[in-house]
Amino acid sequence: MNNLLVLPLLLPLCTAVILLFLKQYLVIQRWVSTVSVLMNIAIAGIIVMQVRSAGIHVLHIGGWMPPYGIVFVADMLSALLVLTTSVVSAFCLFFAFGTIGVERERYYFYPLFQFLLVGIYGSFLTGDLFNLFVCFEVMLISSYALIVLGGTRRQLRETLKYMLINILSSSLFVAAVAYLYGVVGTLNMADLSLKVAEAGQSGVLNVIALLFMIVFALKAGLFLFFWLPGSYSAPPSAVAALFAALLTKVGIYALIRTFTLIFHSNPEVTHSWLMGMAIATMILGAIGTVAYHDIRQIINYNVVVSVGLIIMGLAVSSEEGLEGAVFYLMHDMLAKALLFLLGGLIIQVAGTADLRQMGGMIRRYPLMGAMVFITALAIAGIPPFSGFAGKLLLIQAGLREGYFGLTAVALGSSLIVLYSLIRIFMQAFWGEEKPLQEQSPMLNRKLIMPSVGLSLLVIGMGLGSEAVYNLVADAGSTLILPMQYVDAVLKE
Amino acid sequence: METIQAFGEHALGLFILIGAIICAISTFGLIRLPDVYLRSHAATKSATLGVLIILSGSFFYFMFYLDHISAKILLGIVFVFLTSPVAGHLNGRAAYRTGVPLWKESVQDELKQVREHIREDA
Amino acid sequence: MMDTWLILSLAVLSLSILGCMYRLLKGPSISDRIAALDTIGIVLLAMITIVCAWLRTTTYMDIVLLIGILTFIGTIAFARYLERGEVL
Amino acid sequence: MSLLHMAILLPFLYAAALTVMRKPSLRFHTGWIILPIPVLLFVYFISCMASVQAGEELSGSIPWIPSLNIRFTVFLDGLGLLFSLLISGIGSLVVLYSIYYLDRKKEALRNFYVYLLLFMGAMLGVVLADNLIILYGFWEITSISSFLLIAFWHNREKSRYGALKSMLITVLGGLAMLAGFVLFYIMTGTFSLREIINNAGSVNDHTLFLPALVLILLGAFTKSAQFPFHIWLPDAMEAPTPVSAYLHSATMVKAGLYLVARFSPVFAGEALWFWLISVCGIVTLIYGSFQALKQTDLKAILAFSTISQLGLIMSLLGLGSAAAFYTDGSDSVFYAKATMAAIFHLINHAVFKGALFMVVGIVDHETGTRDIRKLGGLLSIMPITFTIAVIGTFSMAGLPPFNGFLSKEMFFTAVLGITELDRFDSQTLLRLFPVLAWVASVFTFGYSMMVVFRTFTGRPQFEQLEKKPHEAPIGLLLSPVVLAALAVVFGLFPNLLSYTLIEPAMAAIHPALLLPGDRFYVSIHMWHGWTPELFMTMGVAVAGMLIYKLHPRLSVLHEPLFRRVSLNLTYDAGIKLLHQGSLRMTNRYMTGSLRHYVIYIFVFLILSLGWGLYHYGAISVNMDRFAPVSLYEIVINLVLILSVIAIPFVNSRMKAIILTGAAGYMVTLFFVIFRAPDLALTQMIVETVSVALFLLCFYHLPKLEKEQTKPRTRIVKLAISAGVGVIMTLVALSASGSKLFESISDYYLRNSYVLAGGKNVVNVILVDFRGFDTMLEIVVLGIASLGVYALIRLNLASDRPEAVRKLDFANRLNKDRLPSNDVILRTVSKVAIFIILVFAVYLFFTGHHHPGGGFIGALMTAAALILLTMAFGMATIREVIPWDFKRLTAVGLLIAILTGAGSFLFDAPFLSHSFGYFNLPLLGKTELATAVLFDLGVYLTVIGITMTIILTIGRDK
Amino acid sequence: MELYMSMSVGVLFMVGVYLILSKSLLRIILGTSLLTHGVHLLLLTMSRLKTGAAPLLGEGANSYVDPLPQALILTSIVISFGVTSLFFVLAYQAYRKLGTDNMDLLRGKEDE
Amino acid sequence: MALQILLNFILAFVWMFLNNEWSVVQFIVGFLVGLICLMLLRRFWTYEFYLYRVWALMKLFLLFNKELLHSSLVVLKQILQPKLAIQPGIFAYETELKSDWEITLLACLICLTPGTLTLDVSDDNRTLYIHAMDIQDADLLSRQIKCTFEKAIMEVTRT
Repeated sequence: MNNLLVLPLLLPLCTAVILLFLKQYLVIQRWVSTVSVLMNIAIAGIIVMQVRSAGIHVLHIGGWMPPYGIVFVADMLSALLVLTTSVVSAFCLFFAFGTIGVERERYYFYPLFQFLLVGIYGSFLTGDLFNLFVCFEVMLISSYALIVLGGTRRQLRETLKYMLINILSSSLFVAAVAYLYGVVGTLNMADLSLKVAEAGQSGVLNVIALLFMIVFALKAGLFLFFWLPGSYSAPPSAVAALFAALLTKVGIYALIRTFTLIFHSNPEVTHSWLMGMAIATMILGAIGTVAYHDIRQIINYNVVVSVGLIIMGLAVSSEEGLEGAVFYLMHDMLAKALLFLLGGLIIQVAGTADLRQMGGMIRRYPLMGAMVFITALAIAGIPPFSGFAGKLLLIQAGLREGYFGLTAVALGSSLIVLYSLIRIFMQAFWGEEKPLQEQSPMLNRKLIMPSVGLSLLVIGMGLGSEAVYNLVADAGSTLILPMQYVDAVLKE
Repeated sequence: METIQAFGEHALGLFILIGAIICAISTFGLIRLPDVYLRSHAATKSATLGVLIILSGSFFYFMFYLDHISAKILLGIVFVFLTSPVAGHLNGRAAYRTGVPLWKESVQDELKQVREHIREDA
Repeated sequence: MMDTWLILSLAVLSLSILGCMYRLLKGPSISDRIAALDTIGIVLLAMITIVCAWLRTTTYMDIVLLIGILTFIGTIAFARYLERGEVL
Repeated sequence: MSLLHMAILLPFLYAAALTVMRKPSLRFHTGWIILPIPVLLFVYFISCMASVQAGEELSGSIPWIPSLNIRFTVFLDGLGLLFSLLISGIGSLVVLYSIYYLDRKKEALRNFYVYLLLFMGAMLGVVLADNLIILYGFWEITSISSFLLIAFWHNREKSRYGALKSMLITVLGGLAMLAGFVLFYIMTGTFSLREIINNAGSVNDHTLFLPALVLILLGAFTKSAQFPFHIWLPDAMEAPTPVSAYLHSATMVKAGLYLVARFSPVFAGEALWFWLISVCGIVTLIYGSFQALKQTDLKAILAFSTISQLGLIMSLLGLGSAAAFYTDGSDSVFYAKATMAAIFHLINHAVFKGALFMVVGIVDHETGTRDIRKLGGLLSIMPITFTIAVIGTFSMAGLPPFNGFLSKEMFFTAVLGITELDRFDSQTLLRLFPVLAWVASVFTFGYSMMVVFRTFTGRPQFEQLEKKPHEAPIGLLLSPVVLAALAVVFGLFPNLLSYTLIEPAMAAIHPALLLPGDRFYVSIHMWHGWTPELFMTMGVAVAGMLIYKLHPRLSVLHEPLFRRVSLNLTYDAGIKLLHQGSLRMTNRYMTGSLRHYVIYIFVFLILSLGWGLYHYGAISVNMDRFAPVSLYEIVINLVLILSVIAIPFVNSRMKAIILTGAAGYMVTLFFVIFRAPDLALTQMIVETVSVALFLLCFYHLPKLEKEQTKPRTRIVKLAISAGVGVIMTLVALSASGSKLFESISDYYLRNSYVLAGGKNVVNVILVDFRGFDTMLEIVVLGIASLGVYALIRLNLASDRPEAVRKLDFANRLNKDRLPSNDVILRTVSKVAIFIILVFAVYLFFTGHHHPGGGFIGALMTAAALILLTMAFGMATIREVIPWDFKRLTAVGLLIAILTGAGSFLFDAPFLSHSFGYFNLPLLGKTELATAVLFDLGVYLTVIGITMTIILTIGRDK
Repeated sequence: MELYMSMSVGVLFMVGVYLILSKSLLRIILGTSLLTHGVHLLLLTMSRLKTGAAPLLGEGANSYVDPLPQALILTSIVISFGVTSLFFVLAYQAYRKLGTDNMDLLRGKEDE
Repeated sequence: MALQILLNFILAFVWMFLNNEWSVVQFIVGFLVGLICLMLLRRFWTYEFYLYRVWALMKLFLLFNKELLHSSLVVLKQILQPKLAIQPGIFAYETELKSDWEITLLACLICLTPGTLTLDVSDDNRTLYIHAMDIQDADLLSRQIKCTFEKAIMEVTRT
């Protein structure tokens, strides 16, 4: 019993509700939100430390023993993701202060923001399959509201698609839960793991596993990512950053969780399918990154590529691969948030998202240019930035297990990713100043500081890879041996 | 006593069945009658009658054979009484106002003139 | 014994729902459909009552009342919408 | 942290300091602050010379990611020292040169020096690193800093082009190299270079060995601009000349050579290694020298010259690796001389090419052009420059007494020697080496002459120049003078280098040839007697002069080698293809059309699940335990199916919505049949409220029009939807046919009254066993209501197109908006509302034991309020209930959360409920459960939400 | 019964998908609601049908049907109610602003 | 009238008070006692004893049931006849009823009786427009309604 586990979710929930009462008091809203996200970082930190020292933590919500009640479980993977989420969300929030605009603030931006976090934390922490669905829904519905908040035409149009696709995938999710419940009659993930293993994951269970794969692939943007580029380019950049950093990651987390804990005994599903999808995702994503001149599109497809890369680790599913996936996942949350914040800043100062109409911004915004450059390197996995260790682990795993084609695609996609991001840098920051840029406003500190903070984190995470890796290694060793998780949850 | 009980059951069953049949007939009316107003007669009222019979049959069945006085059925009856005419009325009016024509063999339409009159005033 | 009667009634009622369905699909006017839907609701109410009697339980009695209320509200909403193009 | 670490990190730290520092003043040149760094480093490395010569290895290690065997380990041996001296030495000269070359007022000097320092540090890192990953990291940083430096004048399109090209190619190589390194790690379990070298030979039979070899060579070749990866180097000449001199001739491009040399101990003896390197090198040599002849831009000539010289050194390294084929000492040493030549020429090339670049820089600086067609006759004006140029070019051409002569002789020796190699059957191929080498040398001679004589002699044509030429200032001349002097000194006294640098470097490349304590004997002489090499050189001079003289008339030299196909064109076309092809391809499937996306998803679903069903033989319909069917159920089924199937065919939205409503009713009926009273209640009420909402929103939606679709589309749609239906059915049947375990629900049935005090198990599950779901579920609703509110109220851009106004539904529909008398509705509603309200409260309270509960109760309450609104209008409800329903939502949520969090006080898990039986006045024995409080929260929230949504929409007119 | 229910579920899915593949937003919305119905019936079908009385302990029956799927369906109904209402309003607002309900015209390539 | 009912309730409570026993049985007994008292002193009130109204209501209810049954059968017969021998139409019906309650009641009763359907009410609440299934003689129908329902309603509502 450890009520600490529910706090990451409860705190934003309470905050959101309190913010509802403070509709007109924007300044107070900001302060309350700030305090809340900072507290959440602290809580997440404590959880990580506790998991590190005492292993997997379990909370039986309502005091009901699993598999009958809902449990919250924090193994290292969950704890790390919660920590990263709390950090990223804080920066996105700070960025939102400067960019989101009074109108959106007045129409419940901050409560919706906190609600989104509720869903995300819940998804990371829950140990119950149906509760995962519910948490997904909390997350999704807040994302719908956030994506459309403001109601511009582009937002409306893209939200329609985003929402419909997600409604579909939610329906399929419930259908998958239904099938699984029909066969094994339980919902607790640890219990499911036991029972699926006992049944030998044969016959219809594999089909159900495939259905789960489709559902989560849709959420994660793995292969079925069609909805992603459009919808992530609709909302304001603080929201887009939050989405890019967190939403697809929840899908990835769910894939990792399901396929390491529940359906891990049939490599035909876990390896072949996931690998094929990962390869396709990386290739299509990489192609997408160079196809457009719209900054938003470029960075959106970058999200897609990284999804493929992370799932590569899951597909290889050796301990090294999983470690790589987790490491890269954490890095990607930070780096994608940073990338989107910077993208937002560029668009804001350039007055356009079209790269062809930008140029010469390095003269006025050298710091921003440097950060874009560093981000590009970090995302491409150039040492000593944060992306490197994860990518190295993934490549090692791929090569060690003999998946040469997969690894080649991963490396190739890194190159293309680097190219696409450097292209942003070159076209926006180098060259002659375009008329649009000559009158662009100076950035105040409020806008630039969140990006600076995230950049420092990206560098710090790279330099401090050892410390991060130690935690990630814990996560990897738990993932590769699902019995640890099962024992921790089901022990009396 | 037993025979009375058995007879009672049969009677109630028959009663309910009659209700059901009335419902069915009125549905038949719903299919057969030529315009919306006439169908409305069948739908809103005959069906109501059938349902009332069924409900009261069930009520008595519960009362006599299961020793349960179901206030909810009573309440249900009251509510159906209360609401179904209103529903019929509003639906008919809506039909009329959206210009659903009367059956061609209708003989009289006093509302039409009035409404035209009002329209001219307005 | 009673059950025979009840199931017979259920069958008859389900047939009458089928009839309503015909009207529902055929129309021709929207009011026809609304009326049909209303009738379906009422028949449903009757059916559930019979199911209650058949299963010898009062569990579903709430539903009876609820359907009564809701078909009423639904029909009103439809009718008002039809008449004015708005509900509230 | 050793001094070596300091040496590597010093430039980085300095660069960081420079970035953070306030803008340096314009009064003196920033370069003066930078200059001490390379000088200091040079001095340090010189001081290390003695110990390296003595065979000691300086090393140090800092853990970076020790768990992954990544340590920042550095060591200094002969090879490393040689490169370090080059880097720091030439670095010093280049910085000095740049101080005079770059204008302190016009240029962004700070950026320049930051990049340069980055490069310097990274380059030192490359050559000193022991850990392969560290090496890789620095390797990439050199690529990146080179990118930044090439595009230093980023306003120029060509600079950016060249920068990007160089980065793409070198990073590509770097990634390949990384893969190779990782393969090594997999084979050996270590990233340490020295460990790998010490265990050389242990993994030669590993299947990954050759792939690793190829991948690492890919890295080396791209970096060293070997054919066909050389294309980036000529474009990189857009960089400021100091950069070209430093990066693109003296140091960075040599990193590939370093890598090859470094890995020689591991790979030498592998035939593939020998062939790849030597052939690639010799091809590059001849190709580069030939291309150089065709250039008219001085810098381009030097660029191709660099390519060819790099090829020369590369091939020498390859030839040197032949030594490993022999175990016999004398044979080995014979071939190892090629390695010696490679090292020597590497130094020489750095010296003379550095000087030549600086000369070209001076010419460019003073005349404003580098085009040899415009230049000529500068001899009289720039005598010192001319002298340097002569020394440089003659050295390059291989004329005595300059250092280039010596290394060229050694090169000839090596290529002649290789013909005697008898390990392969391809003697003819080996015989080609001397021929190619000679031809390439002729070309080299030719362009060397062009560089110096076209520029400095001949008819002056100053009128074509942008500026009036002068002799360069002394500062600009200082560095090239030093280099030219070195060229002479090394030519005359080559043995200055033999023991200090070449021999330790050879020891590093060929450790296997040495016994412990042994050393190579390196002696270089100008005069060997009348050897074949000397005759070859003479031949070169004669033929070269001929080419130089005939140059203007040889048309083959003025036209592109191949008009249609060239590597550059391939690159450009590749990039173009990348962009256009990707755009076309991406646009092809990313149509933005929702329908397409949905089709993708479902096709994937059908294929994967269908495959799964087929492949795993999962279709097993086992109907033994299925529930019995009775007739009326089939009829209901039929009704459901009918109403559902009819929906696509209708052409009015009312029909469609009514049919959907009917389907909903049927679902409700199923819930009743399957003993789920709560579900039936909820479904019914949700259905109704949804319909109401639908109607509210219909206000604006246009009429349903018949879908104008082609028959083919329709068939596709039909096929996909049928596929989904069939698959879902099959999976459902298989799943319900193969129940493997008993469900956990028995527990709930047994315990819900005992442990949770409720008789309605479903409700108890909802508010207690799985209360958390419920809490989040009302959160979902709350968010939805906020979303609806914001969506309707917040319109940042009020852009409502004209078209909609015309379509305004109400006007179309209701032609006569006559007042209507709602007396009947109102009067009945007065009663009905209260009945409904009481019923709602009843449902709420009874929920724990009977069907009902907070959610249903709340929706009923909302239904009553909706009825009120419909009958009496919006104004009435605002008067009657003057609350803000959003607040009500918040209050409800707060109650639910606090109920859950209340368990914190008792140190119980979140959402723990308790219940007890109390004797209350009037009510008697009553059960009080916190779950009811929780349910109250649900109740309030749901009322708030429903009313918020409905009123928000309703008011939006 | 499971057989027939599964078939009904299949039909619900089929028509739902068919509608979602339409151009008109309205049909799409209807399609999603059918899909939701299908999912709920599926969930119900997946527990054994008609194995006992409704899970109300006050009734004193010998056996009860599986209550857990019912609870899940309830949650799911409520959630999809929330989502659907937001979707309705979104559609409504989108139509007002974008002037069309034809999803084929809302691809979003031409402007911005 | 409302005062009478309220008083009756109060009396029932007083009865329970006196007996100091709070149960349904006592309440009913008290209510009856109060009712009897009220009935005995009914002339004391300026207006009628409310039980008469209740009685009138009952009569209305019975009348209605009779009409419902009767006309339902008529409609059913019409439906089941092989050939539709009806002449439907809309006629205006002037009512003397005034208050909302009365009119609503009347309209509902008309609606509930098969064969007739209140289509609309004029704004001044005076005229009901009724759709009838068989309208051979509109006046006859009007008179029927007037004699049956309207009279019965008046008996309930008017003193």
